[in-house]
Amino acid sequence: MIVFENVTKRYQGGQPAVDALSMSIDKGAITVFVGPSGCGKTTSLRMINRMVEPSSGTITVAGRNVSQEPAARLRRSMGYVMQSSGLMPHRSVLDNIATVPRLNGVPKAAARKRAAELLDVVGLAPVLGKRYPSQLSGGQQQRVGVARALAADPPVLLMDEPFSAVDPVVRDELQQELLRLQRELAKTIVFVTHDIDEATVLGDKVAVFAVGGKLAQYAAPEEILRAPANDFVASFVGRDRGFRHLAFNAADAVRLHPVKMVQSAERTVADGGPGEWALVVDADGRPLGWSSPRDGTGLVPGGSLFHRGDTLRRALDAALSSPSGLGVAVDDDGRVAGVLKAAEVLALIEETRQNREERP
Amino acid sequence: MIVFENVTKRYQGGQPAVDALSMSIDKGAITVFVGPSGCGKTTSLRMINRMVEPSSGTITVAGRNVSQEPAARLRRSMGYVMQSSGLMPHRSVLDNIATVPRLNGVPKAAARKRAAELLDVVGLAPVLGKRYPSQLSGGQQQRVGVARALAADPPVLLMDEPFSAVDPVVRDELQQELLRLQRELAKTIVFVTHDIDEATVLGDKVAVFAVGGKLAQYAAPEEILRAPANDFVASFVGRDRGFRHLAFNAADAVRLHPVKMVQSAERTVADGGPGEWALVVDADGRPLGWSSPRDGTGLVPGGSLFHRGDTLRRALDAALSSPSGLGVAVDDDGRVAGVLKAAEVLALIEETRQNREERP
Amino acid sequence: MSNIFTDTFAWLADPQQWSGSSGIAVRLAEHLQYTALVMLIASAIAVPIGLYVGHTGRGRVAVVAVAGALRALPTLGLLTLFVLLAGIGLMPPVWALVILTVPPLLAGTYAGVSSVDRNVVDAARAMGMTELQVLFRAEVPNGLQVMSGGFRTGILQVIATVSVVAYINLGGLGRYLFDGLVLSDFPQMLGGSLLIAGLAIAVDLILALFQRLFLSPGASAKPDRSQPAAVDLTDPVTAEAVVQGGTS
Amino acid sequence: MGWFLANSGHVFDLAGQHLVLAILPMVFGLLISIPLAQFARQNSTLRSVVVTATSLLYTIPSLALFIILPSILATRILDPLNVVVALTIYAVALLVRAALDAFDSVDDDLRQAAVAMGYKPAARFVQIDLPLSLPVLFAGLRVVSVSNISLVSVAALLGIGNLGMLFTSGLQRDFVTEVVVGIIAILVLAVVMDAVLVLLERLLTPWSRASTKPAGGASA
Amino acid sequence: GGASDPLGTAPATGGTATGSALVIGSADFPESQILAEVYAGALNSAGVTASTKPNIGSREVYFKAVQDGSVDIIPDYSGNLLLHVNKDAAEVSAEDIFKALPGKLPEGLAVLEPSKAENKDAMVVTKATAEKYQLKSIEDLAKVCSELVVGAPATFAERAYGLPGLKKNYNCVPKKLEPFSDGGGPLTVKALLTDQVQVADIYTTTPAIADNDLVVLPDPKNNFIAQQVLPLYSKAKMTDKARDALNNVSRILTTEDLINLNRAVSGDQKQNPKDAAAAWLKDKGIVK
Ligand SMILES: Nc1ncnc2c1ncn2[C@@H]1O[C@H](COP(=O)(O)OP(=O)(O)OP(=O)(O)O)[C@@H](O)[C@H]1O
Ligand SMILES: Nc1ncnc2c1ncn2[C@@H]1O[C@H](COP(=O)(O)OP(=O)(O)OP(=O)(O)O)[C@@H](O)[C@H]1O
Ligand SMILES: C[N+](C)(C)CC(=O)O
Ligand SMILES: [Mg+2]
Ligand SMILES: [Mg+2]
Repeated sequence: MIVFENVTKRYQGGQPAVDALSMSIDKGAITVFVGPSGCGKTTSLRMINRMVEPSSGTITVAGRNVSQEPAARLRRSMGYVMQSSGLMPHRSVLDNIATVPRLNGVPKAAARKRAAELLDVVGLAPVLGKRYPSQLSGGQQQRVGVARALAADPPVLLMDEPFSAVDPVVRDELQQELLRLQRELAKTIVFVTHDIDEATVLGDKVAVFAVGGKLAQYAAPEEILRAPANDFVASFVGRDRGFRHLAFNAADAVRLHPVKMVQSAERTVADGGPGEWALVVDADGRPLGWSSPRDGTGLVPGGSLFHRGDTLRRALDAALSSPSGLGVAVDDDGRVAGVLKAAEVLALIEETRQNREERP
Repeated sequence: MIVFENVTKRYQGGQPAVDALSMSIDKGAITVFVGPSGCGKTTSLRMINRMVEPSSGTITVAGRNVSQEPAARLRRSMGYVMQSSGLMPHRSVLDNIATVPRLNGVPKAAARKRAAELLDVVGLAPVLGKRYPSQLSGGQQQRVGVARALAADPPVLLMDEPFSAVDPVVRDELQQELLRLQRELAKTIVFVTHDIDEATVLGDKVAVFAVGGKLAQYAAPEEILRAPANDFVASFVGRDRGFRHLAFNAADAVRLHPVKMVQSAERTVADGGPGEWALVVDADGRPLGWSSPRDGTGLVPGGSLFHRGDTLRRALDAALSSPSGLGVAVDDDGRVAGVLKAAEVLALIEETRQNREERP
Repeated sequence: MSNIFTDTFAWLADPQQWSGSSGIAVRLAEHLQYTALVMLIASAIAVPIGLYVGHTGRGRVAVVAVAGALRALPTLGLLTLFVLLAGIGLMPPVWALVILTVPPLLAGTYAGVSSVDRNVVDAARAMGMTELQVLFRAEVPNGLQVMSGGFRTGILQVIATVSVVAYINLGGLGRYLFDGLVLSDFPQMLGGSLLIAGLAIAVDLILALFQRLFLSPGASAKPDRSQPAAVDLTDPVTAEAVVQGGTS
Repeated sequence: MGWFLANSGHVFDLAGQHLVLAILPMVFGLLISIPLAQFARQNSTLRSVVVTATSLLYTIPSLALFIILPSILATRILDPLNVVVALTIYAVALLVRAALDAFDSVDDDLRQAAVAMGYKPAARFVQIDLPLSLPVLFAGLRVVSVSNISLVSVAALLGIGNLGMLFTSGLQRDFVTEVVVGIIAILVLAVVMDAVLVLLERLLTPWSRASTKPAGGASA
Repeated sequence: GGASDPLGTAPATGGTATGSALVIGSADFPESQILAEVYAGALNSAGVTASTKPNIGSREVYFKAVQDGSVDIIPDYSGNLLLHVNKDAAEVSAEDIFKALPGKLPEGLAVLEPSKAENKDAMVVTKATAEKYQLKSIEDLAKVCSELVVGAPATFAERAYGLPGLKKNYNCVPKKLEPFSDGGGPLTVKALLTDQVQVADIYTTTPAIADNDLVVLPDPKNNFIAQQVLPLYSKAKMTDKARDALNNVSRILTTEDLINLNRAVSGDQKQNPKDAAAAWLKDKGIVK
């Protein structure tokens, strides 16, 4: 839907910030630009809405050359979210969200109404609408930024490191929220980040840029982790890519075994007799920890939990982090569904690999 | 060496920022304070050199109550490094490093000479000594900050998120550099971070703080990953702790298998005949990629490499990330030493776990 | 009307105007003397207070209020008041000018010290500097840029306002304005004005030069400011805006 | 006090004239400085030229300006317009700098965000840059207000009606009370003007009073 | 000139000759202000609307103000007025001066009848100085002139009766001229009393002369020519009614009146000029 054709950008008299970029960005998908600092991600993104004009080459959006469109109108047809939320401090949250509709001539009342709906869409309480941006937390501000970008219902969303200034926990939340939104809205999203984790979590496709504005690899994240096109990509993708790649494989096929369970209230010194680990659960069957085979009283903290529907990555981590070597799987209510064994997860991984090998 | 006894700090009329903290920090080791924002890490650190005075309780360093020492002298006996390097913008790099010796009355020439040595110790080129801090990159500034803290050769080093403002690649470098330095200098280092990864990489011991200034767990990083004391610690430590924990087990015992190798120059279409993966290497025996069992020409990118002396974490990742399922192990010169198999690594992991179980 | 300007230049070029007990040279010297005296006294008052308040943060509100009130006092009124109370002489006008000059010096000193990155101050303290060392080795050298801005504003105001002081019976270049005024001698007034403006510019250029020579290039490196003015004459607002902005 | 009560009409009269002479230049100064500053922002050369030139204006002694202006403006010597123009020049000298600082104080990210949302330059200036620069602009305006109110009194030396006349007359009559009343009246005017400006700023920038602390996470 | 007044703080000065209000200006010293108030009070009482515009400045300034229509009438002093319009005037006596004036005044300006009241510049010394140097008249100054500092308005340096006149008539070149901007007011007196200046140019109607026992040095060579108070006006707006009212004032006003008025305004009473003028007008029956 968005096509770069041999696009080069050279800021006054320097090396190219973007060098002969040709790529085609899919409609209705999230495409992530990732790469080290200064590699031209922002420049590439901003050429799409003409915040930066290319030195040469053309960019088309839905078949129309952007350089032919009036800049202001073009921009209003694309949502834009950036790192610092860029909210107008002098306008209430609702008015911030209503900005582009207002610029498009939508009456104030209608624009506000739409803004209130969007507040809900991005998961913010209606009361926040009357606040000023400075009265929101960083994460809330970013949500407002997203809502504002969505306000005019643009087909394209440009996002420049929108979540990089918030803390890791909130970042996770925002990423999940974005994925949820995208399932509903199916926008064409171009997302810039320098965090390869974020890129692989969010991207339907990932474009890895190398310094000097060159496109080093452009592929599905799974492929980038599994088969980095060259050393640069491999080193950028980092050391844990074996684990991370597992995140692209569902663990539905993993076998769950029954496990000896004791209710916390019913425990006695004798419980979990010698030689066997027992899972200590609460009255609702939620895991609390392990009872060691040699000590019936102490509660050994459990490992990470595997939720139904999680990936192989989670499955393996659950097994590896468990003191008993048995990963605890829970259902949607957090109740123990069984345990999984590392060796079986590994077998599944190997199977997946061989399947891939067969149809390369 | 540094002992907190029932230390509480309450800023004017608020909740305690640090609540009844009692802990003992080992001499010659790196102790990391980690925890979410606002949990009192900085406050605890700054009470050690009296930048903050406790509301109650005592802190002793090498047996002496800090509140009995003149603040300025106490501070000169401890190096201090913080997030923003805090370098004096109006002084050259050398003069910055020489600050504390100069305060201690060391003649200018001698202090400069020492500063120049330290520049080398922290891995900076001598020419940088004449620059002003604003002329250095963020990472270089942090190195200067460390050099400055080391200048008077203090037994104690206090570091408050010293690497959190630099980008991930530089941060890695700085962490390795710090570990290298510490091997040589064996200072008593108290290091604050909110990044659990950094904490586990650097800390001989890690203190996890919970909001409200409470010490949630204080243990070796390996133990914190394996057995978080409670849900707060477990959730703070994050999901990947199964993998991360593997980083604390050496993989020396892992078995290396021979592998079919072809020199890149000698490859023919027939190579790596059907059904077998072959490792493509260069003239020196360094791995280049894999040759697939069904296609003798293409070069399939390899996975991450396992270096001799690496941990189980690296070993498993090497196996999991390899397209052939065989992790490539290399020696110190980067030459192929053999391949390792995921199942065997897993067996080793299980063995380690059981050993731990036997001597809890 | 057009010949006002040629007359002015004739007046300025006339060597006779330059010599003698009421010549330009003497007037210039007087003007500088008053300025120096005023700056000396005002600095002696404002700088210590500014340093104290900037360093400790104590009394900030009081200082802002007092500086604001002093600024609102009309120099002409003070001048008349002091002369009526104390009689003619050197000091009454000088005190009026001191009151005019204290606010920018105070604001500049205070703003200079408090403009220094708190992290730098914190680091200085953490390295074991005593409070005085923190002030004079970290805060003052790095705040000097802003402080000298206040100083330059002050000195410009004094140079320009010494002329008003001639209203009583002091000398200085202001005499040309008053003598010219009562006589409707426009070339003399214009010439006097040009001399005063020229003096102000010259003094400011010299101060700018000093600033460049004696300020650490590290401390003055302001990578974010697009570009400083070629002749950074005066910065009356910024320093004060820092102070005033804090109150509202 | 007695003298003030007996002559309060006269004093209020002068105060009124004083206020007009002080306020008009501020208004004109703003009207000139804002476009000038915006113009000067185009590039750094232009900026330093404008800043330097306006700073030079500030070095002209006020008295000299009051006197010289009639021959330049072709006004009569007693015309208050001379004072208004002179003080406008000083106001511009201070306000151009303040306006530049004010525009600089607007976060560039915000400008970028506005451009990205499709604002055209004029709309952006009026709806984004201008309101957001108000706090710094007002700081400058408050300095100008105090400085102008004090400077107006110099115009009394030329017989232009304002509170400064209490100084000249007090001097000639050896009358301290009159001078003190003049000083206090000017002080009061300055304080009142400052209060008005602070109030105006509050009215115009309601957001800046909003607490910056996120009050309780209300996110779903 | 000619720019219209955009502020409305100055009284209207529109060109119509009839019925419009008159503006009485004054110089920058109290006596002139009192006289302006006296004129205005008398005019208003006679049914001519008049307002005042005090404190315009020195003659150079207010003369222009009358010329350019900023004010319509201003109280002036005959001798100095003549010297202002004719630098080389040789007239000395009151009559000669008044006769010479109309011919020298520029187009559009005129003067009315002078009053008996006179206020001239005078060389004043303290009693102590007079005794020390045995000063009886200005002639005696000549011998010691070069040791003495003269306090006077800055204009004294240029005026015909000032330094040039002292030199020409008495061969006196003082050591220094100390300029004062209060028109022979309190500062000048203070300077004289504290010996910062030894001779001062003080107006003869200044009450401080008597109050401080100062000595006015006689002027045998008539360096200080006659200075009768008289209205200078712009013909454009003068009416018969106004002329009569002003002439009536001039007929009544004496030098003694001036001294008393000055004392009321600048002495301990600190009456404002308008009140002092009103009291006098009432006293003389000009205003009922
Ligand atoms: N306005 C500009 N003028 C000149 N050079 C610029 C400008 N903007 C960016 N550059 C340069 O172009 C290159 C690419 O910059 P860009 O901002 O696109 O990188 P990025 O990948 O977004 O980096 P980051 O991760 O740090 O945001 C850099 O070398 C940068 O210095
Ligand atoms: N000078 C101070 N005055 C008042 N409260 C303070 C002060 N410094 C810190 N606090 C409060 O004390 C608590 C602990 O702060 P501290 O800076 O020690 O946390 P931290 O763990 O270092 O957080 P971060 O990771 O954000 O640096 C916080 O609630 C903070 O708001
Ligand atoms: C020129 N200033 C306005 C600074 C001062 C003055 O002449 O009164
Ligand atoms: Mg970028
Ligand atoms: Mg902290």
